[in-house]
Amino acid sequence: MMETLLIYAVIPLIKIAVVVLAVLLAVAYLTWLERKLLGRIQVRLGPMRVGWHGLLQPIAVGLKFVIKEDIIPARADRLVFSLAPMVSFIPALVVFSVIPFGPPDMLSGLLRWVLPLFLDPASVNRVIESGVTTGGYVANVNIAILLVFSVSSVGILGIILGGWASNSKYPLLGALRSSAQMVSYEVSLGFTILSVLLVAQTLSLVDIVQKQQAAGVWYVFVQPVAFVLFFICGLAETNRLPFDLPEAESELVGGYHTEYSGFRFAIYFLAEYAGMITISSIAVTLFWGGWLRPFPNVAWLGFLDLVPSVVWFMAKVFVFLYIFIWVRGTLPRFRFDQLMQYGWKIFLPLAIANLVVTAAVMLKFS
Amino acid sequence: MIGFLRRILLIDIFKGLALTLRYTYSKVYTEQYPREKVKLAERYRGAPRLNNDPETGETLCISCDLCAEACPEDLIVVSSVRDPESRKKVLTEYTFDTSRCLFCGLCQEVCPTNAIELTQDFELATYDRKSMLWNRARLEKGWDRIEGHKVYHK
Amino acid sequence: MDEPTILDAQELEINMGPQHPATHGVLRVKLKLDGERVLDADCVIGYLHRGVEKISENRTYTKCLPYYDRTDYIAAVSNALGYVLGVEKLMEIEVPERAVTVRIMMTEFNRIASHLLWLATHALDIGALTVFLYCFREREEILKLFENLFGARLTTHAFRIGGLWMDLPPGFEEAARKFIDEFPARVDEYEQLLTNNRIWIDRTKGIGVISGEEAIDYGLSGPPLRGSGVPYDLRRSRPYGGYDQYEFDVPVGLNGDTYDRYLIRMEEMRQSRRIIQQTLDRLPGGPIRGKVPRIIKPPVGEYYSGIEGPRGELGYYIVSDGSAFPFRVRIRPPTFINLQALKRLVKGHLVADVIAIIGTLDVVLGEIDR
Amino acid sequence: MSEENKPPGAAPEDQPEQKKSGAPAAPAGGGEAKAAQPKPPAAKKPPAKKLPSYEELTDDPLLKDLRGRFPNGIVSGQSFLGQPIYTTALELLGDVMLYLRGSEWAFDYLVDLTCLDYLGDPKRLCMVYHLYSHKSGRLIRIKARAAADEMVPSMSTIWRTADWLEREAFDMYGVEFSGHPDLRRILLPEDWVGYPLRKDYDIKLQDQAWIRKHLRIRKVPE
Repeated sequence: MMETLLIYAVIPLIKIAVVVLAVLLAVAYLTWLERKLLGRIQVRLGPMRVGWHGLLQPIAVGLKFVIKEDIIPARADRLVFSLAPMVSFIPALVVFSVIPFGPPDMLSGLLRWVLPLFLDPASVNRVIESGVTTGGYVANVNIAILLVFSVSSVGILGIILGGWASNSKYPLLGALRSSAQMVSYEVSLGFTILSVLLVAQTLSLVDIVQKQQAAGVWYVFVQPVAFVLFFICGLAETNRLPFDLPEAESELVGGYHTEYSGFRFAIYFLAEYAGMITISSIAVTLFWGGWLRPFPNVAWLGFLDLVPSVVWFMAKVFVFLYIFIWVRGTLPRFRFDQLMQYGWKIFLPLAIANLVVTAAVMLKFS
Repeated sequence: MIGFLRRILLIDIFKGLALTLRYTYSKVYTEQYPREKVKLAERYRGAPRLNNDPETGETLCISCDLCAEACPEDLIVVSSVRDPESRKKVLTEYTFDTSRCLFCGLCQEVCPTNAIELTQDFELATYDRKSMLWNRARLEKGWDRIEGHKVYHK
Repeated sequence: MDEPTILDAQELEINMGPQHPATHGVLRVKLKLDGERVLDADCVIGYLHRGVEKISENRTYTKCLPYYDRTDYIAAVSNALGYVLGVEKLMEIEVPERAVTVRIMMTEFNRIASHLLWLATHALDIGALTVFLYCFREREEILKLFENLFGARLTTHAFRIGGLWMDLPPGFEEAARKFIDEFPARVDEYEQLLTNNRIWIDRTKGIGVISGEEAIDYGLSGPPLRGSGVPYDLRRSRPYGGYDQYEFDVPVGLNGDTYDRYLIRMEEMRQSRRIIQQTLDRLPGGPIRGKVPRIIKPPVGEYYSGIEGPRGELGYYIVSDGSAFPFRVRIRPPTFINLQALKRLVKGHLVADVIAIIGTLDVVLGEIDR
Repeated sequence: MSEENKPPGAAPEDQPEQKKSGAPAAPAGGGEAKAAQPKPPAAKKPPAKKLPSYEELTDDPLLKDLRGRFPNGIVSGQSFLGQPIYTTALELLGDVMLYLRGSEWAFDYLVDLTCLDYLGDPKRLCMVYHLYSHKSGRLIRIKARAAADEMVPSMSTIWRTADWLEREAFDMYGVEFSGHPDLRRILLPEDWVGYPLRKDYDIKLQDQAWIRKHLRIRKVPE
């Protein structure tokens, strides 16, 4: 009984709590990183006043958001208006339930050390060998990719709902843009993921990483075109420059969140940054070997294993986030119709072609 | 063909990225203003001051009214009485309405004795309009030495 | 309804401004949209109207000057130049050679500063955040020069009738030389970020196209006119204030689109640098202020003094009735007239292009509303 | 401060006084003002320096052409500091302008359009147009006098530039333009009363009723 509770409730709940807190903290400091890095790109310093080099700035900003007045426009659809930020934010968190931060046996050492405090050795063994508890992830779902894909699409619904419920023109235009963007880029994104699936022949993210380990090569070298497309579509999915059309301050004032303030705005804000981390994590998992060290099957590089796998994962995600910010600091913004053109006329055909070629090659060698 | 390749391989976008990367790790241009004092030019036209003779401590103003004449906004009022003995004008009061000042410097330009001068103090924010009307005492003291005025840089 | 909407839906009418991040002040554009396509645009201006022309009629000729800093506050030095040249003509005042040279140098510095601000905001509107701050860095250097020479950064009150307020401060020439030595590399950097960037080209090429004839019909001047291929630059066409002695090129565009206007302004910055180089090389000594009567009372008469401001033809039509107050000072505002073409330029484009087109016209609301 | 407040108020009153003293305030003359040819103020002239003055255009091909074509239209042709000024009768202003734009003179660029107010004159408003030809590089000034209630032909069909410029002239001087497509105030609010750049509109004057209504300032300082 105790074991079952541990295996299916306590440990997963603890994991969820840890992941949620870690993600929220990461999001908070991602905003700090973005401000700092953009500052450095633009030969200025970024936040400097709250804490050492502005390290406490995210906390100050968060407090400010909570304290600020929460304004709901008089003619807005109150219910939808209040719930829309959540619709955007929760999917961004849900995705992290299936993202593998480490190998399936990542926590066994920790559990072996902690659990004997409560349990007899036999139960400890059973808990650890249940195959559910030790993984560096919340859950190993065998359709993880489908889950990621469908849940993250829900996030954009939050944007559309928020823009629509504001009953205001600029947010409405922002919402329209984002739905157009979703339609054009989700499709190409799906096809790039499909080509990875063809290579890996599994839908579980954990298995995909393990396949990469077995193959001894990260899939980015197998599927470079898919990766580039995935990255570009990922920028579009997260509404980042050069694809930040739904919010485009200089055109639509703030796009879908023009009418939002205070805490609700903060949630949108969190959702956007959580989305960045999600996309980076998926990219790392699918293409860059997840928690694996570089050259996973080169023996003499074994000393790299001294670094915990979770650190490898985070380092890779960090690189992606850095690139996200770097790109934002460099490129201008696309126009709405150009975005659609690129999406449908270039990225989608390329993604399909890539898929077809992959399929043909796989068929030939299987 | 080269153009096409440039376009496909996003060469120009990577050039831009290289530039921003280079700047990321170069020297920053920021001046941390409230923490550091800003270096202002000697000619900077900021808060007005009515100068005294450094030796005698008497005002340099000879009440000639030229500054009031020169001011486009008519914000200077010079009041004086004529000393019956020396037949000289003696300054009694001098008001300067900083709320309407253009900081054009025409007053200091016409001043024959360098009495009125626009100094390098620029932190002129106050909490009420009344305190933007400066009287003689205030003008002679100089803005940065007035009590209650917060100087933001240390 | 001018044109039927595509899906036979209702038109959307939105207010862009007066509080909008990309209208460069308090411009309000009433846009009629079909989806995101602009059917019609109507500008509402005047939010910043201070009646500078009326103020001028109630100030002496000398006292008018600080107010012109506040019309086009980005190009305060050019504004001052236009006015003092006009009054000097009316008064027949000889300006010493040194003052003339310094005036040209500072006006060209101002042109660079103004174009930098334009590029900064234009790029920011189109989403290139970083160019904004790079431009501001260089502009800051110019403003420091202004501060050293004029005593103020923005509302410079730069020139006086008959010459200058004060001579160049010590170290000024070296600082100016240092700036112009470094500047070309900086312009190259902006171009590296934008000129060949696919997104930038997509966003600006073919946007807001206006032919040369039409541009003349709309009375455009400055870069918007030259972008359409009309080589009209007052420094060349009707030289004033000693510009005929300097070598520089007047860049003109081919297509009259936003991209051409962008290229022209970039080239103008380089040309301005060239002029500054020449002024520094020949800077003569001598007095900085001519013989100016104590009270400026031009004879009865009138003079139109047009100069090439950074935004186009900036004219001062000064009418004197022989008294110490101008009878009338009419400011011919370049952006007021350029803005008129906005309605024509945005028709049929998308909302995002409206931003680019407002940016390319380089409007300054302080001048439009005066 | 009190003393310096005087000049602004005094300036508009200066105007009629100027006229009495003989110095022509309206040098370029309107309809009947042709007799009042501008005389240089000889009395005030300093001996050494020759002050600029209005000069009659004598050998000007444009003036000859215009005189030939519009015998009743051209009131005078002068120049001041080398800038030619042609004064036309208001009735023929539209025709003259159309000719200037369309003929081989090709004044295709309307540089500026503005108005002057000579208070006290029966034809108090003086329209001033600056024209430039991109072809020949000539800059000319056209003037036409109008009474306050007279309609001035709109130039907006000849140069598009004139659209807003005429709206501004209407806004500031109350000039009514006949044939203007959209004549409403441009800088001031639409329901403002009064024309601020007219000489009888004091600098401190404002539309009190408007301010009370829209800005809700109960006590407006006079």
